[in-house]
Amino acid sequence: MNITDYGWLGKLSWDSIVFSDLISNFSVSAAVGSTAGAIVIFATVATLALLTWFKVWGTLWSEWLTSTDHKRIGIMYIVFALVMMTRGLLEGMVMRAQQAAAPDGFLYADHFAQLFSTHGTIMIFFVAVPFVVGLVNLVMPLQIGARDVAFPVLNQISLAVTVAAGMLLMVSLVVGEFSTGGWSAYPPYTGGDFNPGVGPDYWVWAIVFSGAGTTLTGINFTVTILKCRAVGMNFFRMPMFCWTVLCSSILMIFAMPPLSVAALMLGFDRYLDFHFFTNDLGGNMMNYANLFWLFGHPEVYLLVLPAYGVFSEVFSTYSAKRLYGYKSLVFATMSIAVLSFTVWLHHFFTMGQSPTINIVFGIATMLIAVPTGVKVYDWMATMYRGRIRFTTPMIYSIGFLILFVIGGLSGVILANPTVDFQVHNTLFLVAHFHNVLIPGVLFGMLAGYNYWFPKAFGFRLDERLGKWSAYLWIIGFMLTFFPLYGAGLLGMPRRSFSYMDLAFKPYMVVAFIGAMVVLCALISLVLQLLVSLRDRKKNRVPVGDPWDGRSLEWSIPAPAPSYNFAELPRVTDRDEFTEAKEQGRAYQPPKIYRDIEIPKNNPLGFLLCVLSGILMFALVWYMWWLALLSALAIIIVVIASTFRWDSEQIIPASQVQQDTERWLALVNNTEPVGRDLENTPQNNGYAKLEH
Amino acid sequence: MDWNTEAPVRLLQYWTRLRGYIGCRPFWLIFSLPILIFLLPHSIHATETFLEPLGPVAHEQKTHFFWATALTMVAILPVFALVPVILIKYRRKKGKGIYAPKWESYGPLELIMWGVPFLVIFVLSFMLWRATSMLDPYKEIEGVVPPIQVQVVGLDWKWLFIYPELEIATVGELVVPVHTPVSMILTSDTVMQSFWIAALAGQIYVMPGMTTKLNFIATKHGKTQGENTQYTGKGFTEQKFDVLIKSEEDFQAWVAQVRANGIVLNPQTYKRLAMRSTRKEMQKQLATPQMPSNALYFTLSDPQLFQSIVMRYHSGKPLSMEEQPGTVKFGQGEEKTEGAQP
Amino acid sequence: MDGNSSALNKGLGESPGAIHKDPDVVIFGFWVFMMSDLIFFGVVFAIYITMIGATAGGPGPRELFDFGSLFAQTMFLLTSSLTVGIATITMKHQRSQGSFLFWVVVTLLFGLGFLTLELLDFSDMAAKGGTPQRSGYLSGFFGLVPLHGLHVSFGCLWMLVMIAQVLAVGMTDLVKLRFLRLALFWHFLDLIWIGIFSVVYFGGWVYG
Amino acid sequence: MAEKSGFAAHLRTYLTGYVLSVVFTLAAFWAVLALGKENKSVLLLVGLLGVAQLAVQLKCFLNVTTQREGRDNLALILFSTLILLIIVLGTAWIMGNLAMRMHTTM
Ligand code: HEA
Ligand code: HEA
Ligand code: CUA
Ligand SMILES: [Cu+2]
Repeated sequence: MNITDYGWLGKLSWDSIVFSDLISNFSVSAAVGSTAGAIVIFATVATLALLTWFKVWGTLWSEWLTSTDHKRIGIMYIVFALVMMTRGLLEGMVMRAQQAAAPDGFLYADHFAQLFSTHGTIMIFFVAVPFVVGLVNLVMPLQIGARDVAFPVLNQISLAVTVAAGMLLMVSLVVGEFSTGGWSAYPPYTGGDFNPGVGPDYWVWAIVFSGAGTTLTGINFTVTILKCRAVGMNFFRMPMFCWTVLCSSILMIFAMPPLSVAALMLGFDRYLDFHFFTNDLGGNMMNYANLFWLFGHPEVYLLVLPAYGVFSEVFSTYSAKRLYGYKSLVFATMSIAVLSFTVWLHHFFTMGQSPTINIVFGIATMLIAVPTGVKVYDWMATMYRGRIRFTTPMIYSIGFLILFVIGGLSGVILANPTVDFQVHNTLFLVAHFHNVLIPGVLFGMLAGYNYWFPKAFGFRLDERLGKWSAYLWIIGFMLTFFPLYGAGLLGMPRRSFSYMDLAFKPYMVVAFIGAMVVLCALISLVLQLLVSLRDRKKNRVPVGDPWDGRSLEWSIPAPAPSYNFAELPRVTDRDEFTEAKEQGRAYQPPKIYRDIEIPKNNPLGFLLCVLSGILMFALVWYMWWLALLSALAIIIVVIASTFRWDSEQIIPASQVQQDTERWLALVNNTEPVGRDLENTPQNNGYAKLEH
Repeated sequence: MDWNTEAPVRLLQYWTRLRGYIGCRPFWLIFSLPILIFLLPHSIHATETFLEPLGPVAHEQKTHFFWATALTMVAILPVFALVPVILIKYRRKKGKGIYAPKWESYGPLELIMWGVPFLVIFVLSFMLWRATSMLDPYKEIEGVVPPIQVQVVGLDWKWLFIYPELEIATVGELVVPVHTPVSMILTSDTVMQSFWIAALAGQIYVMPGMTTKLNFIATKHGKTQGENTQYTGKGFTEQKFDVLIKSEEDFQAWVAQVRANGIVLNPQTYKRLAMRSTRKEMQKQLATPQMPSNALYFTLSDPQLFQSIVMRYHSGKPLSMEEQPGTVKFGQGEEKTEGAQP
Repeated sequence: MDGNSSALNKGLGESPGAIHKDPDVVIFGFWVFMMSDLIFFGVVFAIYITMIGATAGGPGPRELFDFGSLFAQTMFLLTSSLTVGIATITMKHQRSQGSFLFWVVVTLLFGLGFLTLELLDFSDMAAKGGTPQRSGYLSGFFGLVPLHGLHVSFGCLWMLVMIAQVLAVGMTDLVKLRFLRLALFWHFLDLIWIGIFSVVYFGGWVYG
Repeated sequence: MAEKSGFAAHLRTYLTGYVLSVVFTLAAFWAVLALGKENKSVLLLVGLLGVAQLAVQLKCFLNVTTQREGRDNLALILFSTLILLIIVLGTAWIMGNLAMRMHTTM
C-alpha cells in the first residue's frame, strides 16, 4: 500500500486498540497486554483526577511545567524516569516469569518480543538517561557555584521532547503495538517488508525525539561546565562528579548523532521506500549495525560515567576523607570517554570482518579496563584510612564496587573475539550488561537519590527502609542475573521466549525468584519515599548540610533558593566547603546584596511537549494532515517565542537579604550534630566539626 | 508439633548468633551469595555448549575463555579481598585503623594502580591477538582429507544445508564426517540471522545477498545442536537443527539414504520451504514417511541453487514482498500472523 | 552598548578585553551545537561513501550529475557566505540599519537562488530515473544533499525572522547576538558544502 | 576613528577568504573535469583543495584563531575533527573490509 492511501485517521482503526484483541480472541497474552493498557489509562485518569481534586493545577503550571529552574527540571526528569522505570521493571518481571514458566509460557512470541524491545528501549533511553540527566541538573550547577545551567530554556525543551517521546511509548501500550526488534532494532527485520505494522515506527520516532533532547542536554551541560564555573574554580578544583558529567556530556554531543541518523534512515526506508538497509537494490543492513553501535557503545559510558561521579562523592563524604587520586581519576575519566569512541565494533565481532579488525577493536575494548580499574582502586584507597559510615548511599556504593567488578570482568571476556563468537547473543551477554547497568548505573543513581534528596526537598529519606531496599537490590540483583551467566555459557540465546532444553530451567527459576526480590526492593523504595513524606517535619535539614558534605552544594540552605547562591562563591580548594568549615569561613553573610536576574517562567517547553507528542503520534499512524499541522505549530511557537523580549525577572536584593539573614539566624540557633546522630531527628543539617 | 511458628523464631536466633560470629552487618552473608549461585545444579547434562567441545575450534575457545577469566582475576581478586578488610578496619564505629583525612596521593601506589591492570591487559592482548588470528572463521582447516563443502541458507525459521558436491540438501539435520574439515559458505534468504553450532564453532552472521564463511572440524563422534541466535519472529526459538558427527562409512550410508529418500529441491519446493514456517510445520507438508521425524531430505535439481539465491538480490530490480521470503505475503496469501499460541 | 559590542566581537574570537559574559557563552554554545551537527553530517557522509558502488543497475553519478548547475550552486553559496560576512561587519561597526538589512536580503536571495538551483537539479535527476527509491546509492545521495538543503532552508527562515525582528525592535543586543549565530551557521553550511561537492559529486563521479 | 579602519580590515579579511575560496573551487572543478574521467588519484588533489578551502574559510569567515581567547573553540574543533575522523575512517575501513569478504559466492 502506498503511504498516501490512508484517510483522515491514517492506519488507525478500532482494531488498533489493545482491548479489541482481548474481546475478539481471548488469551493470557492478550490479557496481560490489556491489563498493561488499562493500567496506563487508569493511572493517567487517576493522576488527572487527583490533581483536580487537590486543586493543584495552578501550582503545577506556575511552579513546575513552566519553570526554567534547573533544580525543578531535574526533579521532573527524575519523576519521569521513575514512572518509566515502573513500567520497565514490571516488564522485566513478566519476562522472567515467562522464561521461568517456559517451555509452557503464557505469552505469544510477539508479545514477549515487544516486552524486551520496550524494556530495553525504556530502560536505556527513558530511565537511565533521564535519571542521569535529572540528577546532573539538580546537582551540577550547585557544585560549580552557578545560578543555573547556561541555557535554561533549552533545558526545558530537552525535557519536553524527552517526555513527549516517553509518552509516545506509553501510548503504544494502548494503541497499536510496539516494535519486536529489540532496543537495537536491526533491519531488515524492522524494515517495511518484514514488519509492515506501526511497531518500528513507534521506536523510530521515540528514538529520534529523545535523541534530540539528549543532544541538546549535552550541549547545555558542556557549556555550563566550561563557561559558568564560580570564580577560582579552575578545572582541577571541580568536584569529581562535574568531571564525569563533563565527559558524559561530550559523549552526548558526539554519540547521539549516529543514532539519530540510523533511526531516521530506517524511517526513510520504511516510509519513503529508500534503500539504506533493505535486502534489495543495494541496501546494506551492515551499515545500520555500524551506525547503531557507533552510538550504542559511547552511550553505555555516557550512562555510567556520572554514576562513577556519584560514587566518588559518596565514598569521599562517608569516609570523611579527601578523594584519593583525584588527578588519576580525572585522567581515567577522560581516557574512558575518548576510548569509548574506538571500540564500537565489539558489538558485532561475528559479522564476518577480518581478524585484523577484530583484534584492533578487541584490544581497544580491553584497554578501557585499565582506567576503570584505576578508578576502582582509587575508590578503595579513598576508604582506606577513612572513617567509614555505612549509610544507604554507601551500601549501594560498596555493592557497586564488588558487583560491578564482576560485570567488568565479563565485559573483558566478551572483548575477546574468540570467546565472543561463543557467547554473543546469549544470556551471558544479557548477564554482562545488566551486571554493569544495575550495579553501575542504577546503584549510582539510587545512591545519588538518597544522597542529594535532602538538598532537593529539605528533608532526609528514611534510613532504615533505605538500607532494606539497598540490601534487597543487591541480593535480588545477584539472584536474578548470576544464573544468566550460567545459562548463557550453556548456550541459551537471548530474546528466547521459550526453550526446549530443560537444563536451563533451574537457572530461570532462580532468576525469577531474584526478580521477586528486586520487586520487594522496589516496594521498599516506594515505602521509603512514603514514610519519609510522612515524617518530613521530623527529618528536616533546613541548614542544608546533613552529611558533612565537602562541595559547594552543601553550603546553601535545603531546599536551595531559586537563585542558588546569595552571592556567587569564590573557590580556593577542591573540597571547598570542607575547607571553609575548617577555617571558619562557612555560613558567612555576603559582603553586599545585589539584585539577581533569573529567567522568567516560560510555557515554551510545555507547548513543545504537547505538539511534538502529537506530531510523533500522527507520523506513526500516517495522519499526514495532523503531522503537517503540528509541525507547523511547532515552528510557529518557536518563532513566536523568539519575540518574547522581557524573558528575565529580577529578584530584588532586599528579598535575597531577607532570605539569607533568616537562614543565617537559623544556623546560629541550631545545635551542630556529630556523625553518630546523622540519621536521627537531631540532624538539622548543621554538621559538627569532628577531627 | 508447632514447627511452623517456631521456625522463624529459630531462624532469627541463628541469624543473630551468626551475626555475632561475623562481627557486624548482614553484609558478609550477602556477598557470599554469588558463590552459592555458581554452585547451582550443573547436574543436568547439556551438550549444546562450547564447554563440551566436539572439535578443536570450540575447544580452543573454551581454553581461551578459562585463560581470560583466570588472568583478569589477577586484577580483580585484590578488590574482593581488600574491600572487606578496608571496610572492617576503617569503619567509623569500631575501626582500628588510623585516620588520615587529607591523604590523597602516593606515587608508588599510583604506579601499581595503573601498572597492574595495564600489564594484565597487555598479556591478554597478546593472547587475544594470537587466538583471533588463529581462529578466523574464514580460514580453512587443514586436515588429512580435503574439506567437505556445505552451503547454508537461513530461512524463516529453519536452516537449509546444501551439499553441492553430493547433490543433496537437508533441513533440520546437518551430518558431517568425523575428522573431515567442513567448509561452509552461508547466506540468508530472509532477514539477518546468526548461525551457531556451539560445540563445534562460534557464531557467524548470515545476510541476504551476501555470503559469510565458517570452517570447523569435528574430532569426536556424537550429536549436538545448532541454531540461530538472532531474534527473527515467532518461530525463532524453534530454528534449531541436529548435528550428527559420523564415521566416514556411516556418513556415506547417510548420503545414500538422503539420495534415496529425498524429494527434489526444485524452485517450487524451495518456494514452499522458504515460507514463514518452522521446520515442524514444513515437516507436515513436505516429509515422506521414509524421512526421519525431525529432518527433511532433498536431492538437488540445480547445483547453482545457492548462487541463485544470493544473486537474486543483485538483479537490479526491486523485490516485492511477494517475492521476498520471510515476509507475511510471500506465497502465503492473507493468512494472519499472530504469535503462535503456546 | 560599547562594552557589549566589543564582547560580541570577542564572541567571534577577536578583540580581547570586554567582560560581559553572556555573548561569549551563547556563541560558544552555538559552536558546540555546530560540532554536533558536524558529526551528524559526517555520519551521513560515511554512509554515502559506503554506498558509492551500490547503484543496483540504476543510474549512477556519471549519468546524473550536472556540473554546470553544481558550479552555479557552489558560487551562489560561497558568495552568500561573503555577503553574510559583510552584514556581520556592518552590524559590528554599527553602520546604518539599512545597509545591514541590505546585505541580509542579498544573502537571503543567494540562499533562495541556491535552493532553486538545487531543486531543479533534483528534478532533472528524477527525470533521468535518479530517485532515492531506485538504489542504495541514490538513497545515500538523497539522504545527504537534501539534508544540507534543509539546513539552508532553515537558515533562510531564520533570516526572515531576523529581518522581522530588526524591523520590530531595531538592533538590540539580543538581535545582534542572534544574528551572529545565524552568520556562523551560514558559514558552517558553506563548509559542509565544500565536503559535498568534493566527496559527493567529485568523489562519486570519479568512482562511479 | 579606529572603527573605520576596523571595518576595512574586516572587509579585507572576508574578501581575501572569498577570493581564495573561489580559486580553490575553480581549481577543483578544473581538475575533475580535465583529469578526473580516468584518473582516480585526482581525488587526492580535490581533497587537498577542499581541506585548504576549509582552512581558509575557518580562518577568514569563522575567525577561528590560535590565539588565547580562541583556544576553547580551537580545542573544540580539533576534538570534533578527531571524533569525525574516527567515525568516518573507521566506518570506511570496516564496511570496506566486510564488502570484500562478503561478496563471493564460492
Ligand atoms: C538500565 C538498563 C536496564 C535495567 C535497569 C534493567 C533491569 C532489569 N531487566 Fe533488563 N534489559 C536492558 C536494560 C536494563 N534492564 C536492555 C538494554 C535489554 C536488552 C533488550 C533487547 O534485547 O533489545 C534488557 C533485556 C532484558 C531481558 C531480556 C533478556 C533476553 O534477551 O532474553 C530480561 C529478561 O528477563 C530483562 C530483565 C530485567 C529485570 C528483571 C530487571 C530488574 O531486575 C531490575 C529492574 C529494576 C529497576 C528497573 C528498578 C530501577 C529502580 C529505580 C531506579 C528505583 C528508584 C525508585 C525510587 C527513587 C522510588 N532485561
Ligand atoms: C553501563 C553500561 C556498560 C558498561 C560500563 C560496560 C562495560 C564494558 N563492556 Fe559492555 N555492554 C553493555 C553495557 C556496558 N558495558 C551493554 C548494554 C551491552 C549489550 C548491548 C546489546 O547487545 O543489547 C554490552 C555489550 C558488550 C559487548 C558486546 C558483546 C556482544 O554483543 O557479543 C562487549 C564486548 O566486548 C562489552 C565489553 C565491555 C567492556 C570490556 C567493558 C569495560 O568498560 C569494563 C571495565 C571494567 C572492569 C574490567 C572492572 C574493573 C576493573 C578492575 C577491577 C581492574 C582491572 C581489570 C582488568 C585488568 C581486567 N560489552
Ligand atoms: Cu555484506 Cu554482510
Ligand atoms: Cu560496547
